[in-house]
Order: sequence, then structure tokens, then C-alpha cells
Amino acid sequence: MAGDVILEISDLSKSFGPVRALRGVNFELHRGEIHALAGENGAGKSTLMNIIDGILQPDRGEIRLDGELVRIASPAAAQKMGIGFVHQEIALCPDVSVAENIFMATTNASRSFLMDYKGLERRAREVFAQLSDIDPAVLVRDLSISNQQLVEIAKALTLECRVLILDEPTAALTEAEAQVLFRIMRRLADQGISIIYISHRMVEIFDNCDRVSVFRDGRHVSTRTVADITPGDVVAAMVGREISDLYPEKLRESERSRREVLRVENLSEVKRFRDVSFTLEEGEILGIAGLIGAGRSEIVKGICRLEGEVTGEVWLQGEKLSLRDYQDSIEAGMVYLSEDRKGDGVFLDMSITANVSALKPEQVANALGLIQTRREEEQAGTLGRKLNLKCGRLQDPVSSLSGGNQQKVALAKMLSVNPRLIFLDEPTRGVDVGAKVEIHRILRDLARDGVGIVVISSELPELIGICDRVMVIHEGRIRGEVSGAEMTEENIMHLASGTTRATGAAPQAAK
Amino acid sequence: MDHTVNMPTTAKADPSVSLVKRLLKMRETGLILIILALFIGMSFASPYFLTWVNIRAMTMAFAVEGIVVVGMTVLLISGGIDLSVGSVTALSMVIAGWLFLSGIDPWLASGLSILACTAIGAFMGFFTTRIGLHHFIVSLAVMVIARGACLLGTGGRPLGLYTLPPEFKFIGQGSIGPIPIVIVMFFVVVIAFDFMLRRTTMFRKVFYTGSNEKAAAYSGIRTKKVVFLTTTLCSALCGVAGIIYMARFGSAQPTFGLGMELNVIAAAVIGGASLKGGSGSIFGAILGAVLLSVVSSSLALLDVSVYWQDIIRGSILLTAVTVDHYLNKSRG
Amino acid sequence: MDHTVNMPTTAKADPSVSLVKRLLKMRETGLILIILALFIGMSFASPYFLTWVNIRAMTMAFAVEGIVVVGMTVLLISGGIDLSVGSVTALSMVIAGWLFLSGIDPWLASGLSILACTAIGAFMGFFTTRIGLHHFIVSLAVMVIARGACLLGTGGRPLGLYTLPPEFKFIGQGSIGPIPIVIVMFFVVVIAFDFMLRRTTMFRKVFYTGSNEKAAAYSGIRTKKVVFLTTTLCSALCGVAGIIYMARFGSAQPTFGLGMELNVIAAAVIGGASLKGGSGSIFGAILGAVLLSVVSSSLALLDVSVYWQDIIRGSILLTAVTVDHYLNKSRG
Amino acid sequence: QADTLKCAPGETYIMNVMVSGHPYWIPVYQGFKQAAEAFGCETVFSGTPDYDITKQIASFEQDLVKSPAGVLLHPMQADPFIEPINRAIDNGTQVATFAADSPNSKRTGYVTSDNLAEAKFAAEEFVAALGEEFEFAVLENPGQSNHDLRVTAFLDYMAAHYPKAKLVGRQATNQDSNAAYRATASIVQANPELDAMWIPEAGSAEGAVAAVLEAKAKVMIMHADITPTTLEHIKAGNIHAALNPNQGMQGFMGFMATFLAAHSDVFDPFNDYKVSGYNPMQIPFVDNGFSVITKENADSFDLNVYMAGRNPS
Ligand SMILES: Nc1ncnc2c1ncn2[C@@H]1O[C@H](COP(=O)(O)OP(=O)(O)OP(=O)(O)O)[C@@H](O)[C@H]1O
Ligand SMILES: Nc1ncnc2c1ncn2[C@@H]1O[C@H](COP(=O)(O)OP(=O)(O)OP(=O)(O)O)[C@@H](O)[C@H]1O
Ligand SMILES: [Mg+2]
Ligand SMILES: [Mg+2]
Repeated sequence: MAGDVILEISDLSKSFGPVRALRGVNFELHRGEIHALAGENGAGKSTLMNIIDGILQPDRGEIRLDGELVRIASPAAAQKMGIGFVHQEIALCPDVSVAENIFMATTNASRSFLMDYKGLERRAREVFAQLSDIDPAVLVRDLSISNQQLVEIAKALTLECRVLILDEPTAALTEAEAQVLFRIMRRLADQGISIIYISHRMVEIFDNCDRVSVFRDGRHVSTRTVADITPGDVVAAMVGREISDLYPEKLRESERSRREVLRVENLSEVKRFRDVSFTLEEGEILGIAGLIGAGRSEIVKGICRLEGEVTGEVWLQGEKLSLRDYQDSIEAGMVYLSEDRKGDGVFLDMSITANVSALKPEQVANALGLIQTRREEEQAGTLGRKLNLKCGRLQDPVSSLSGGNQQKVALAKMLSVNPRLIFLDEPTRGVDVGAKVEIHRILRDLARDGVGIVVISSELPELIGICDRVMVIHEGRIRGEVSGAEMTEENIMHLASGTTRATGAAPQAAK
Repeated sequence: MDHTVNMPTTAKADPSVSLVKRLLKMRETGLILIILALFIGMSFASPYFLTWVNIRAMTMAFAVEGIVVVGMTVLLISGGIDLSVGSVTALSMVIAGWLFLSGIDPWLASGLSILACTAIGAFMGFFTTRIGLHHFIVSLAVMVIARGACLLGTGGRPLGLYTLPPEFKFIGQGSIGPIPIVIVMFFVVVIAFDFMLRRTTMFRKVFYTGSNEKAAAYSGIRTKKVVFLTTTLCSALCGVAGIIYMARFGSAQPTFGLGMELNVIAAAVIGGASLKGGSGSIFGAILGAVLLSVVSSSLALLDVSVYWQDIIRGSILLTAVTVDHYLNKSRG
Repeated sequence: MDHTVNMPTTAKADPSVSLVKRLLKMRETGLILIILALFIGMSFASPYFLTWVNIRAMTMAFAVEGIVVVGMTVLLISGGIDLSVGSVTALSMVIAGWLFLSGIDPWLASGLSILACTAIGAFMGFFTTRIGLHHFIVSLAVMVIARGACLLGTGGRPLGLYTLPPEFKFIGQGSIGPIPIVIVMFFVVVIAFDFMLRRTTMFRKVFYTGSNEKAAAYSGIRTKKVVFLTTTLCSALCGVAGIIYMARFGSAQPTFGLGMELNVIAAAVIGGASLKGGSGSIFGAILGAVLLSVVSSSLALLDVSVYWQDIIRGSILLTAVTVDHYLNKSRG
Repeated sequence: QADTLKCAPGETYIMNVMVSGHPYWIPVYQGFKQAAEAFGCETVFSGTPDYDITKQIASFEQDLVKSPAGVLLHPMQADPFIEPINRAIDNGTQVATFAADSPNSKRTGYVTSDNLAEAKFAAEEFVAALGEEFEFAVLENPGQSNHDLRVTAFLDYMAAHYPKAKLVGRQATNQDSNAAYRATASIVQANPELDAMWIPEAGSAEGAVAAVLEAKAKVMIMHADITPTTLEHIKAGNIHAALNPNQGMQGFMGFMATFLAAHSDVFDPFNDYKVSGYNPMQIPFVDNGFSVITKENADSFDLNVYMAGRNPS
């Protein structure tokens, strides 16, 4: 860890109207270090990064690069100064191929007149060789959200930069992909590149970073060497209190009612998955694990009739469902929280209240079908407080919220209708530790009250922590199931990557 | 927590302050100010401007088109667009006129004609939502087809409907006291739709669909149905407008409404509707229509040379939207 | 990993197969097939259809407008739109004609006129990118202003430019061998822009900007500059088209190009351009223009009754885009 | 100022049209103004630049706000103007119409070209040059009443008097020269024997001539109205002749009709009009006549020359 400072920020402030996102922040980045940023949702992390990348301009404060005072006017200027940025929200061109997306900055800077498509594809393949098996020739619009996240990362890795900013890059990645990323990050750091790494996953910070800075309410609280502190310290600094139990207590054997909430039989879809059968009992939380692209999301979307031409049978609380579309599924009390919050989870331009009430606006309307603003605000207010939502006004558009808070709005929307069964696809994606604990507790309480909870998560510790049972998907089929003591990261990973025999559930017939 | 409140407590301030504040916060305030400025300027420039007859003439000039503006705004909010409004309005006149001349009761003829226009909207809705073509191209084709149908139905000559019974003509030419029926109907439609769009769950779904169709589908909204209905509604309102025009003019003109689509879309856009969907208001769109109409009327009243009128009209339009843009920005 | 190959192997099969495959995969193939079908049908319906003279005449009918289509397509890809194309084309004729009549050399006059149109484009680019107004409303205002300027410059009267020197008229009326200069120029513009749009780094940025302006900006692309330039380019090409029209018709008509915008946008959209930006191709747009033009010419050649023409034209348009849509879907 | 044919100071007459930027109105208004000046009256040129009836009605009603003595009106459509015209007359503003009529209204006079006479002249001119047996085509502009009349009257006359002549093409081009180019090119292709074309306005004629010249066909073209370009084509022999309504006469007589209606108290005719409450100055129809423009007299029809030194408004 070299000692010299490459980036120095002093007394930086930024407000959005009445919201003071940053208040006199000081921050130092050393050459060749991996510097973690931690903080609650809305603490100002992304805002600070956006300022460093020239997307936003600070109201006050100084930025020094290599000791020199600089003004970063635009992303283009940042790029010239050697700053690379992987955004928290995916920003790719959907109509353009993966290869072109990755090398967009290169193309922009290139002096050559003609495009070298072959060269781009070749180089894209080289980048992906270590990361994933995405075909560089396909259009980005045809990729799942997690694959898009990988493209974002690949994009950053091709930048020739001195400072690389990664804003929650692993939020939708599974362990395996994340590990690849960490190896690459370490190699870059060893080459002298400085990395700012934002994450809400303590394990990642403590396994991979050198120092960690904590932010709270727009202020810089502390910067410490990772070796000197414990995750508990960081969490305490973040939320201002100790958090003892990350996960709520699981279901005891005695509490099992053995009543079936959900039964799925022989669910198949032409391209994405086959012969999926499983059940969910009252009171338990079922997890679904798998690698990126395994088909986890597709299966639950299929159950809710959101996508695909699905065959098979679904029983909800002993009643056979015949759903035509997702509307019917909601009527039946079965809802799905999307993994792609920006794409299909929230209405960015609409108010927080309108977002929360979107699933059933009738709930906040009177008998004549007229929406009662007061009731709508009450609804959003109640759920917002429950989820620790941080916002300016409830009438502000969701686009003004930090990433994690947008996720909370998406979640509030699901909870607003008191469903009988919720499928949650990456429910705590980008959510801070404190709120996460809260969400886990809410899920457990709902389960106890008889609501069916199915969680898809790429974060294995989370799955293991809150689920009573985890089903593992590999290439569109149930590969196996683990519960109790068998529920370890290792077992799940083996099943997910298809290297172990199936356990638990009946072995799938080979095709 | 020491200093920030995570969740705002709903503002329950002094109601009088909040009304002024709420007015200032409205998207439409900028436009209202601009129109007011225009009115004040004009009332100095011409002694005739603030006469009742002039205001009546100016209002009559956009009232019926205003009904079409309502339909277009709803459609734009849902993410669609309709270029066929002018043709369909003309077709509505032609169908009703033709039926009337063939001996059918004018009220029945009007009902059938509105029904036919609604069917045209459903036809476009089918092509856009079921087949998945773009609104622009479908409505362009329908614009051409409907105009052709107008020509075919009339042989290109206006249908003289002088014989329409007076009680029918009354809806287009009559007055309640000093206020023409047309203006009354216009206000009824505008207020009804403005209210519904702001308050009802049904129309809220239009906003959801236009704001992010996928997120709306993921919220259980049958987005295709919503777009289908808004497309149909827009054509149905064109049908209504056509009937009112017919009663007002006592004739059915196959070439009526050429270029109406740009005017109508412009009104909605000036009033804050986004061509990308998800935002817009009836009130704003009507203010847009008022602005466009008042500018044209003022130029006519001031006897500005024709050769200058377009230049001035375009410049005022550009200035107005620029000023409105800055007013909104500073407010934001 | 034990069993899966991570890297997809690019199909490097028999090159002849791949050519056919590539053709089938192209966005434009559907349109080509539809146009071919129309040609085959027409060559049976009329013995005159496949004569060189007729094909020449049909090409002449859309060649100049085709140049405007090129500009519009690039602008649409970048996420903009321009309603002023018809007025600006007319203004180009008027400015050049007026300068010529005031005694300036016609080549110089044309150059100045194209420059003026470019300036108009830059003006619109300024309002859209710097002030942040929507292209629709800015270009609508400019459409009105430019039309007004045409009226003002001519007093509403067409300028007779019969006295243009023959070497100037040559660009509009002359031929190289059997091929009119107009058609040659059209092909040069189309091929040059199609190539540039597909292959040059400069024009790829137009796609990036239109596809996701934010993502493009994050990659360091000066997206405002890109949109500014495409807006300017479109008007500049209108300027060029105006000059060619002037040379061809030997007059400058202040009312020229009314309604051109819808035609031009329709051509681009039929050819696969998205009104949301990010996709489209020159080749496709030109095929769209060909389709629209060939349908009109065919109806005239078959002497279809005027009263039926619009209905048939609209229906063919709708059918064609529907068929194209399904062809693309099945391909996908 | 009863019993005199002189305007009181400030007495104003307005000429109201649609598409007010169209050059057709220019000489009409000149005639209107010349007559007005002779009687010491003020004039205003008014109307809407758009092809939009609601806008024209609004502009007409706004004219009335100023209480002019009379309005010479070109009503875009007949029936929609009935009610506004009647209201104007009831409020003391006299209305006469020109070039298009609103016959069911209380307007007192109507000045126009005889489109039937134009059509008949064109037909006879073709027959004189080509004999009774030839192939001809027309371009048209459906929905524009006077253009419609020029075409339908021509076709009816030909069918009635010269049945051996054959109509081979009939296309709508709506005053758009590029559309006219396209249509004419196709007609010429489909009918190599085409001898004659009748076009109801000049914009389409410009495109049609270009197509005919390009195809090197031998087609005798006649059209109504005139533009500098078609004028040059007439001089060059590419167009046989143009029929141009006497616009100046239209404006002059239009003023007279309006003015006389406003001063009808000088007139006490032998009928019941006065006792029945009508304006006695009823002029059902005035033909302003038309000129035939050929190579020989073309020079007198250059509008730019005519307007040099005159005030257009
Ligand atoms: N464009 C904006 N308009 C208004 N407020 C904004 C805007 N962007 C951010 N904010 C506010 O600034 C604060 C800081 O947001 P920021 O995105 O930096 O948080 P963060 O630390 O990145 O949180 P997360 O962990 O949820 O991503 C939040 O309160 C947010 O609501
Ligand atoms: N919109 C889409 N278009 C085309 N293919 C898709 C799309 N969404 C997903 N896929 C593909 O379908 C397969 C299953 O995707 P799915 O999203 O269900 O996987 P997953 O297990 O949820 O993984 P993750 O969400 O982490 O990518 C993958 O191969 C993915 O690439
Ligand atoms: Mg953030
Ligand atoms: Mg998934």
C-alpha cells in the first residue's frame, strides 16, 4: 500500500434543493489501494462519486488530483484525467452490441475514422474470457440485468484509468462472478491503480479492501485500515448503533404447520426452464439460488404469468390457480418484486406515493374510485417508516432517491397490497445493513403470519441467514435442495455450478 | 438521529399560504402567467381585445378543437400519439352528414358516426397493441385512409346540411344566455377529464403505463388494454368534435382539419405533455391551445401583415415555451 | 468449469451461406421483399411499369426528398425530430432565388442559402441542446417561422427563375448518359451517409447518444454536441434539397413542401428508425421512401380513381408495415 | 351621409380571405383598394394565413368587432358562414362574397369568375387544335370548390359535346408540384398517345410541365391561374395557354357590391325589398371575366412587374 495521495477531497458540499446530500466531506485516496466506502442508503456515497466523475458539480469544496486543484466539468473531462466509473444504476445503450458498449469510451476517444468491429469483438472476448461467457455480438437489450451488470464491469476494466470507482458492482452478482471481480481488482491495485469500492456487503469489504471510509447523512465519519477494525465497528459507525443479530430467528420444527401455501408441479417453459416442481409451507421462507442466468427469475416470473409461455400447475393455499396474466396473479394474492428496479420495478418520474400505491390504487381511493391524496400519503408514510426510507418529500419523484431507497420504494409497493405470497428477486439489492435487518425481520414476521415468502438472492450469506430451505437451480432445472445444517455456501455453490450430484429433491431425468 | 428526519411529516401548514404556494408549484403556472402577460399587452394594443365579442370569437376558435386536445393529451400520457385526428374529425362530419341526408334522424346519425370513429380508434388500438406497430405509422396510415373515405363519401364536395333541424343546430350555434353551447360543452369535457385524470384510479393507470410500461405491467396493469382504450378514446372524442362542428357549420367538409394534428399535439406539448409518455395534464394542454389560439387571434385583430404573421407567431411560440421552461426550472 | 465452453464460436461457415444468412438477418430484407412483390405485381398490372422511363420518373419523384430523408434519419437516430424540413427546404429555394434575382451568381447564391439553412439548424440545435426544449416544439415553431420568411421574401408569389444559367439548371435537369444528375446526387448522398453511419466512429456516436444519452455521456461522449450536429445536418440537407428543387423546377415556391415532414418521417420509420432514437438506417429509410413513392406512382399509372387512391394508399402502407413487422419477428 | 356615394371619414371596408399569404389575393386587393380610394374609403386586408375554417370564422368575427361598413368575404365554405354573415348584417355591417359564395346567407352580392365558361373555353381550344378525337388527362384538387368546378365542368362539357375525345388520366395533386410531377410522369408513361392536359391551378401545372418535358412527350397543356414559372413556360411554348380570372375586376366589383350595399339608401327600386326589410342592393352574381394568357400577351401578367411601386397592403 503506497502512501502517496492521488485524490484528495476537502470540505465538499452538495445540496439538491432542501436535501443536503453532502456536508463538508473530506476524503483521501491513496495510490494503489482499494478503498471501501460504506454508509446507509442516502448517505451521499453515489453523490460524491458523481462529483468525482464530473456528472454533478459540487456547491462548495475542492478536489485535488495528484496534489493539483482540479475542476471536473464532465465525464469526458474525468475520463481525460484517468477516472473510470461503474455506476450503481446500469447505464448502457440497449440498441447497441455488447462489444460496442464496452468500448464506447475508446471509440469516442479514438482518432481512427472507421470502426473496427472485428477488433472490438476480439478485444471484448478477451475481457470476458476472465469474467463471463457473454457473446460480445449480441445487443445489450437482450441481456438479463445481471449480465448487463457484468458488461458494466467489463466496460470499466477496459478504461485506462488511474482511479477506478465501483459503485455497488456486486449488488446483483453471485459469489462466483464477484470473486472474479475481486481478483481483477487486486491485480489492478497492484499495478498502482486506486480503486474506490462501494458496497453494503461487509464480508466483501473486509476480505478485499485495504481501508474503509464510513459516511453518514452526508458527512464523512471515519477512515480506518481494515485490519484495525471489525465489521461490527463499521456497522455501528454507519447506523449509529450496534446491530447484534443480522438475521431473525428461523422457524422451529415445532412451529411448522405443514400447511401448504404454494405447490408448483411440472412447470415448464419452452426455452428457459423445465419440469420445475416444489412446495412452500406456511411459516417457512424458501430461498432460490443459482448462477447468473440459471433461470431463477424466469421460473418465478413464469409462476406469476409475467413472462413466457408456461405449462404446468400452480396451487395457492390448496386452490388450483388458472391465471391468464399477472393481473390475475395479483388478484389471487401472489406478487413479484422485480430484480431490475430501474427497468421494471419503479416509475422513476412519478412520486413516491404514486409508486407505492401502483399495485392497487383502489386501496387509497374512495368508493367512487377517486384517489384520496391523504390516504395515499398515509400509505407511503407508514410503509416508508417501516422500511427506514430516506427521502425529502413524499411527492418527490423516485428518481431523486438514492439507489437503496429506490429499492425500498419497490419493496413498499409489494407490501402495500398485503399479499398471500411474495416472490422477492434480490430484495435487498443495494440496501444498507440496517435496513436489511429490518427487511429480514419484516419477511420473517410475514412468514409467521402465514404469508408465503420466496426469496431469490445472489448473496449466499443472506439466503442462508433468512431461509429455512434453499432450492438450487442449474440451467433451468432444480438441481437440488438444501436445508438445516446442509445449508452451507459450499454445498449451494457446488449444486449451482453443476459439479455435485443432486441431493434432496429427486434427481432430474437426463435428457 | 440528531439532525435529519428520515420521513417527512406531511406538511399541514397555514392553508392560505399553502394555496399560493401550491399555485406557484403547479406546472401550469408559468403558462398562465405568459397568457396573462399576452392578455395585458393585447388589451393595451387593441381596444377591441377585451370585448366580450372578441373573447367569444377567440374561445369559439379553439373550443371544439379543445375536445380533441383532451383526447390527444390522454393518449400522449399513455405513450401513444395520433396523427389521424384531423381526418377522423372530418370523417365524423361526413358520416353523420351523409346518414342525415339519407334520411336518418340527425341524433341517431350522430351517434352512429361517433360509434364509427370509436371503431376507427379501436382499429388503431388493435394495430398498435396487438400487432405491435408504432402509433405514428398506424395513425398516419389511418389519417390517409380516413381522408380518402371523406372524399369518397362526398365526392370531394362539402355536404350542405342546411336542413338540419334547429334543435340539432342548437348544440353548435345556440347559446345559454350569452354563453354559446359549444363553449359550455367544451368546459364540461375539459373539467370532467381534468378531474378524472388527476383523481381516478382508472386514469392513474394511464400515467403508470406511459411512465414505464414495463413497470406498469409488473404492477399488474394490463398496459395493452390501457393503451388500446386511450387510442380509442382519442378517436371517439374526434367523433364528438366532428358532430359539434357539423352542428355549428351546418355542413360536412371532407377537407376539414388538414394539419390539425400538429396544432393539437403542439398544444398538449406546450402544456407539459411529454412525447415519451407519463406526464401531461388536460389543464396544461388547454392552456397550450389557448396560447396558440390567442396569438393567432391577436395577430388578426392587430391587422399584422400576413407576410409577418407566421414569423411573429412562430417567434412568440418559441419565446413562450422558452420562458415557461425557465419558469419551471426556477420553480423546481 | 468442466464441460461448457465459455466462448461462443463465431459461425465461420461456408461464406456463400453466410451471405444469404446475413441478408436474411438484415433489418431491411422485409421491406425489400415487400417492394419486390409490389414491383412484380405492378409489372403484371401495367406494361409500362418496368420501362426505364417510368422507373426514372419514379426515382426522380423521390430522389430529392430522399436527401431530406437522410438528414431526418440521422436526426431520428440521435433522438431528435424535425418538423421544419418542408419549410426549410422551401426557404432554401426562396433565399437562393431571391439572391439570384438580386444579381448574385447562382452558385454563390446557393452556397449562401445552404449556409443560411445550416444556421437555422444550428439555431434549433441551440434551443434543444442548450436550453433544453423538445425538438418537436422547437422545430414546429421554426416550421412556422421559416414558412413566414418564405412569404415575406416573396410576397407570397413564386419567384420565376427561368433565367437561371443552363449550367446551373443542369444539376436539376441534366443527365449523365441516361441517368439524371439528380439521381446521381441522390445515390452519392445516400451511399455516403449509409456507409458513414454504419462504419465511422463519428456516426456511431449518434447511435450511442440516441440509444441512451446518459450512458453515452458517461462514456465521455459530448452528447449535446452530437445532437446539435445532427440537428444542423438535417437542416443543411434540406438546404441542399431546396437548391436541387430550384434547379429542377426553375422556380422558387414559397408554399413548397407543405406536409413534407410527415412523409419524410414516415419513410424513416417504415425503414426501421425508432422515434425514441438509437436505431435506424439510411438504407431502410430510403426503402421506406421508395415504398411510399412507388405506391403513389403505381396508383397514378393504373389511373385509380382519386376518391379511392387515399384509401388504397393508406391500406397498402398499413399492410406493408404489418407484413414487415411479422417478417422481422419471424427472423428474430 | 345619406344620398351620397362618398365615404364618411374613417369609413372602412375589409377584405377577408383564407390562406391570406396566397398571391391570388394580391391583384384582387389592388382592385378593391383602387375602387375604395375613388370613393374616399379606408380598406383593410384581413383573414387567416391558414387553411382552417374555424380560424377564418374567428378572423371574420374579429373584423366585425371593429364595426366596419362592409366586408368583402371569400368564405372558405358556404354553410358555416351563414350564421356569421347574417349576424354581421343584422349588426349593420354589409357583406358581399367573391370567388366563393355563401348563397343561403343574407349576403347582398357575389362576384366571381365563371368557372363553367373557363372550362368551356379550354375544351373548345383543345378541340380547335386537336380535332374532336384525342386523349386527354386532368389533374385536380378534390375539396377545393372552384378547382373542382373547373375540372368537373370541363369533363362534363367534353362528355356532352365531344364524346370521341377520351379521358385517360385523372389524378389528385392538390397544388403540389412534386405530386403533379409524379402523377403526370405516370400518366404520360401509361398513355404514350396523350394529347392534352387540363389543370385547374398553376402549382400543379409547374410539376406537370417538368414531367412532360422530361418525357419528351407532345402534350398540349392548359391551366388556370398563373405563376411566373408557368408564364415563362407559356412564353417558351411549353404551355399552350393559361386562363386567368380577372382578379382586379373581382376586387373592384367586389368593393362596389359591398360599398353599394352599405349606401343602399341612394337606391329605391321598384320592388318589395325595402318594405320587406331587405337591403335593396341585391346583386345575385357578377362575372368578373377571365383573360387568356398566351405567348403574345404574357408580358402583361407578370405580377412582380405589376406590383412594383404598389403597396400590397
Ligand atoms: N437528483 C437528485 N435530486 C434530489 N435529491 C437527490 C438526487 N440525487 C440524490 N439525492 C439525494 O441525495 C442523498 C444522497 O444520495 P446518494 O445517491 O448519494 O446516496 P448513496 O449513499 O449512494 O445511497 P445508496 O446506498 O442508497 O446508493 C439522498 O438523500 C438522495 O435522496
Ligand atoms: N430479456 C431477456 N431477453 C433474452 N434473454 C433473457 C432475458 N432475460 C433473461 N434472459 C436469459 O434467460 C436465462 C435465464 O435468465 P434469468 O434472469 O431467469 O436468470 P437468473 O437465474 O435469474 O439469473 P440472473 O437474474 O442473476 O441473471 C438466461 O440465459 C438469460 O440470459
Ligand atoms: Mg448510491
Ligand atoms: Mg434473476
